[in-house]
Amino acid sequence: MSVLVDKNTRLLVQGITGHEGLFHTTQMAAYSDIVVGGITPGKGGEWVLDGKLPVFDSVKQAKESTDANASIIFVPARFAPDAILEAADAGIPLIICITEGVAVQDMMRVRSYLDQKKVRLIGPNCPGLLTPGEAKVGIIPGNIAIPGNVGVVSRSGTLTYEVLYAMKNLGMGASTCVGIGGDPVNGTNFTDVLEMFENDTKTEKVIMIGEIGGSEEERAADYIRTKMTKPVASFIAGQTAPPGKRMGHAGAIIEGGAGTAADKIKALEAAGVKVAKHPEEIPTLF
Amino acid sequence: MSVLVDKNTRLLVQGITGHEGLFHTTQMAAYSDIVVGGITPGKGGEWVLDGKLPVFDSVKQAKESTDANASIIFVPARFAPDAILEAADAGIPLIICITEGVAVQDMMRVRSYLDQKKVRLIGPNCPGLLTPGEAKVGIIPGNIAIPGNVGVVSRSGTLTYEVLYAMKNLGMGASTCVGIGGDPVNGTNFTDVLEMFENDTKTEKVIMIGEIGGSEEERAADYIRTKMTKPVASFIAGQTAPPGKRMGHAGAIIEGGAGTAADKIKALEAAGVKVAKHPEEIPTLF
Amino acid sequence: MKLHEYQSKTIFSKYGIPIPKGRVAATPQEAKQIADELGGRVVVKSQVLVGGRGKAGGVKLANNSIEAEQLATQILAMEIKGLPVRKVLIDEASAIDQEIYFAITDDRSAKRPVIIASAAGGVDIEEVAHKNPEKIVKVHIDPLLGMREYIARDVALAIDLPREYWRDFTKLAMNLYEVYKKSDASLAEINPLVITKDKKLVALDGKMLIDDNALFRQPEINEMRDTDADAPSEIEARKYGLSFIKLEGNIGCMVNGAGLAMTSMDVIKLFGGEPANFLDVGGGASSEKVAAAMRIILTDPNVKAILFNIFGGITRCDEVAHGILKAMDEVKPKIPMVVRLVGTNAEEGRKLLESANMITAETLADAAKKSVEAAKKGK
Amino acid sequence: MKLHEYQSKTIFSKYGIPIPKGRVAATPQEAKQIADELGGRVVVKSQVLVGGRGKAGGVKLANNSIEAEQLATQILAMEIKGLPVRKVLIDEASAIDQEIYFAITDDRSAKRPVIIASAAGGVDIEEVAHKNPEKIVKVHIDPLLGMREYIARDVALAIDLPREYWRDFTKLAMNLYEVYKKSDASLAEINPLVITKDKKLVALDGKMLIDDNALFRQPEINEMRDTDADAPSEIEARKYGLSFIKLEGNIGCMVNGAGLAMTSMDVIKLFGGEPANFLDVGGGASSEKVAAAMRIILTDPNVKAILFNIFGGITRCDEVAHGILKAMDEVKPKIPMVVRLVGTNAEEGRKLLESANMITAETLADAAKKSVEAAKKGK
Repeated sequence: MSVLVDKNTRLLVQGITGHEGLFHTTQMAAYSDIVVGGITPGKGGEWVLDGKLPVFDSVKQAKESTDANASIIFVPARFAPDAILEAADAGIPLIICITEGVAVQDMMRVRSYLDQKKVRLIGPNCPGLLTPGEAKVGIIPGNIAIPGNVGVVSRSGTLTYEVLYAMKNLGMGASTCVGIGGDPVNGTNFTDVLEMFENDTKTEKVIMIGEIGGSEEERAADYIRTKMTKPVASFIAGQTAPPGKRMGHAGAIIEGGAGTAADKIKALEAAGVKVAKHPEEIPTLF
Repeated sequence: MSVLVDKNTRLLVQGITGHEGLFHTTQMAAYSDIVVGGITPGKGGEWVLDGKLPVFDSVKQAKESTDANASIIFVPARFAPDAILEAADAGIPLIICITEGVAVQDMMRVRSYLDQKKVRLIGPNCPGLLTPGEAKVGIIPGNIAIPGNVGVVSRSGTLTYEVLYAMKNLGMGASTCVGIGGDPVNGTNFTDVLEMFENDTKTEKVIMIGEIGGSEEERAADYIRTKMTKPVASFIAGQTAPPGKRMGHAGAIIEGGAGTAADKIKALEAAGVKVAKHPEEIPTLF
Repeated sequence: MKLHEYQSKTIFSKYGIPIPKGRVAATPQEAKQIADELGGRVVVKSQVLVGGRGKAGGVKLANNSIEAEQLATQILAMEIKGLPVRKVLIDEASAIDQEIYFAITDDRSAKRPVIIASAAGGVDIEEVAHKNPEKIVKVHIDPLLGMREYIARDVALAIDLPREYWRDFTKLAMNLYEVYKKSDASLAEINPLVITKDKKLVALDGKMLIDDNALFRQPEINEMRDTDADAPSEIEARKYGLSFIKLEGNIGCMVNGAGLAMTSMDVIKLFGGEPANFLDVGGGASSEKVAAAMRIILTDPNVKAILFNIFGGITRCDEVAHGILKAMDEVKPKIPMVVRLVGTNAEEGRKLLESANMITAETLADAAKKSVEAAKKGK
Repeated sequence: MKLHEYQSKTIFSKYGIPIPKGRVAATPQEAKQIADELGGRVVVKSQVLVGGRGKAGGVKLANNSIEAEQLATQILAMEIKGLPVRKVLIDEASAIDQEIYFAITDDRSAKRPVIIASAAGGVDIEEVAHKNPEKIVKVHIDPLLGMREYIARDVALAIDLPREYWRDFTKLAMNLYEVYKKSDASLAEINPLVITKDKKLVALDGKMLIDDNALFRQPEINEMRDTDADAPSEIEARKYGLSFIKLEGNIGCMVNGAGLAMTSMDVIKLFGGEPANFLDVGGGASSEKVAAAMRIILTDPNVKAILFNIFGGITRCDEVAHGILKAMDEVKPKIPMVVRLVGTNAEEGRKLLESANMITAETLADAAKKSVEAAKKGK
């Protein structure tokens, strides 16, 4: 077992004929045999990857033809909210939105709609999922991680790669790595994933990679303190970020002293979590 | 036990200071001691019924003060959708909307919102509920029914009174009478209530009063056939209504031959339901 | 409330849905002038609030403005299913490649809006729906989320719309949903939605029904009401907020509640009578309303007896009795009247009516029987 | 994106929210003229995109137009928190009975909009929030359902708003939600919302933040951008879609991903260095973007070394290497550069950079250490 994706995942790619979509479809398909098709409205009937993957006009049509159980989104930001809704309406139970730059109010509406359905959204603005050796669903480079028993969850993209890479260099493998994305309004938060890891037989330890802004890390600390039995190690990015400055799309705004790295680290340490000084140190903390 | 309302109901009245609201509050309070207060925005702090019932400005405030568990709505049609939403947002689990003439698209939006919450809406355009001897929640005259073991559910208002009155004249009592209302988009349908009666220990037999239009009676027949163990008797109004004519606010439109009285009677009889020729005959069918 | 084709299409156009060039005319001369403006080749379309105009000869093609004038003369003299034609729409003629059916309406069972579409649009759509239901596509819309482009694409796919029209179709579907929502329509229908030979999507015909309960916030649409199709008694009834439908029998009915009103008709028939009308005085009827209802019933010369069946709830029997007395005072009816009052304030009501010379009944069956007998005597 | 007070209030007014009469002026002469038009007694308000204007002396009351001119002269010469005042808003002075705080903003935790209100509005609202959090009312809004009148009434009740203002307040709350929604605001704030002595509700001040990700559908608001508050390098960065913030240190950073960029800064500090900037080249950065990023970093004369930390994912290391080479070709930098490429196409990237004279590193810690050393030597 692993979390969310494995070798039985049947993945659709929304925006499969686009520049990014096609590049990462190639990478995902090369990693393992989970991609079953893609969607680009107006290009239904075409094929990509040398005729190996069919393109459909709509998610509904693609789902009916391929019996897909997950969909990953690579469309431009202004089309991403509808892409998520389309996948949800087509009955896809797991949606991963890689796209960054989605408008916040759009995501609030999408989130309110998804909350009514049995749909799990990962992202947007996230690197996706990686269950090493089984399924690469997203843009995490496949060769930087090896199979193992450590669950990894992160708000960041490339910072996650650092940690996976450091783990691999120490011979430490991951059960599943989940990039939940850095946007303020997203589909899945730390606590959701910690709960999955707690219940996953293949996961024995957990690494959580947070950053300044918001209060998800504090809530996760609460969950770890009260519910988790497995050991957790962590790193919080932005420990030296000047207050009041906006550090990019991650929505990392320090508002009125809340959400600082110091606050988060304090909450995590109080929950028994070991917090690293730099990302390459994390795997050594268990 | 009975269904939905009993002597433990703590009822609010939305629109309590209006003409209809005040009249029926008086009637409900005279029947039993279940009304705990009412709401008219702008009149908070006043009292009605000779200082016995407090008036609040909002449902939230009223709920906090009275610990109410139900609310009945007597406000004009254009304000009724928001009155329902207000009660739902205030955490009232049972909302009864008496108001008739609510716009259909408003009700579709309200219904879509309520579907996300654990809220039971009865109506709109309904006579409400009566658990004889315990609780009168609505406009069904209290003196036309006696306590008993027959559950009554109906789309109609005054036609329901006919049946309760005929039952009483035969010495037959009701467990609870539920008027679900005649509007095309409402909160609770026949099947919902049949299920409650099936599970209610006090109810031994059921009377279902339908009318032409829509297909709720057909669905109810399906439920009765496959799930119900208790005997059901029925009457369908509009057996002689000319096709294609709109018979008032009940939304009783006959569309393309569907929803005729003949269709409904056929479906019910196929489910083992005895269907009466006129309403006063129903109680004699068990 | 029903809208005429020309009214519906004006609304469509306001929301960016392409319609043919055209204007409405009340006289053949106007029709000719409009046809001249449009270049001569036009369609002359009767504007009546019933279906089946085409099959009744109410829609004709004119090759030039002289022909348009002649056809307008002819059509403006017609009656279609009993309704006089007062106006004709003169539309530029279109060269048509395909006729599509496309509508948004309330799905009462699903409690949400539904798109209904078919590649086989046109006058025979009802037959298609009956014989080839698989050719009809239905897709629901979440009323809080509204119409989305992918829903329109799913519909386009399902009706095999050629890909070159997807973009226009998507836009049109979004716009038709706005029409439906902003106008509080219970139906916004385009039949046919045509693909023209010069490769355009055009709403050739349009039909809208508006939710009467939402007219309070639709002042512009309320202004469009055409009462030509209604019997005068129905117009009068609407003025007082009464639900009234004239029928062919001889027993006038006044009942509170639509279900009970239909039931009263059923029971009259069960005992061998024929109701002269459906009349629901509504909940909480005032004496003014009741008096108006009685006047309306009595304008029908066929009526030989009246059955009053009032089961008080939100309606109070004493109010109803006041109304009856008031109307009797005004109209001084000569026909027998059967009255049955039960429920809220029934006692007070009965007392008020003691002075009037009325037949009373205890049960509904009894009341129906007595009114059938009274009507037979009245003949 | 931040809007000025006068811009926010113009938008408020467009949506029916009452604001004081007033206009913006860029010169003392204009200020005088506007004050004359408004009858003399006005408030002169500096328009700068930072908080605390009032406490800095940037908001002053003038009793007549001569005073207004003098105050405008004085304020237009000011710098507030390092920002020059280029414009002043001249508003009719109001006689105030009560100051209320009223705002709608994104609640990131709840994933929905939230109303924030307090009877204790005005300049000290942050202190109120800190010391008397019970005086702050928060009510969430379902983004699909939108604002409802009863929500506004609940807020009015919670802040003890006198009943006579409920109707106006409800309307204002509905309108402010429209402002928030239609403008894609992340904040629409009225502080203070005043009750005037002549018993009116007026938005005396206004502040709006707009979601940068939604500017593509807000062309009018995009036009309002005032870049006065931004460093030229930040403006240049925005042009290329780069997230860039100038800091005080001497090690330039170019990283892909905001989290990794912050982390790189953290690690530089951990090893005793000081980052000169935050720079996220974003996902899938092109060589043009990378070249622009490098040019921007090099415009800062404090920069003594650059750390490139690229972990390829959606970004490809070879693209980045191309960008670096391109920029080096143009700018010919003299300072040491530490480069670390890992992930997608890292091998290709490293090969491309072999010709350039760069310090390479394997781990992030190693890269940070080397750049700290390089910067020390560079001094």
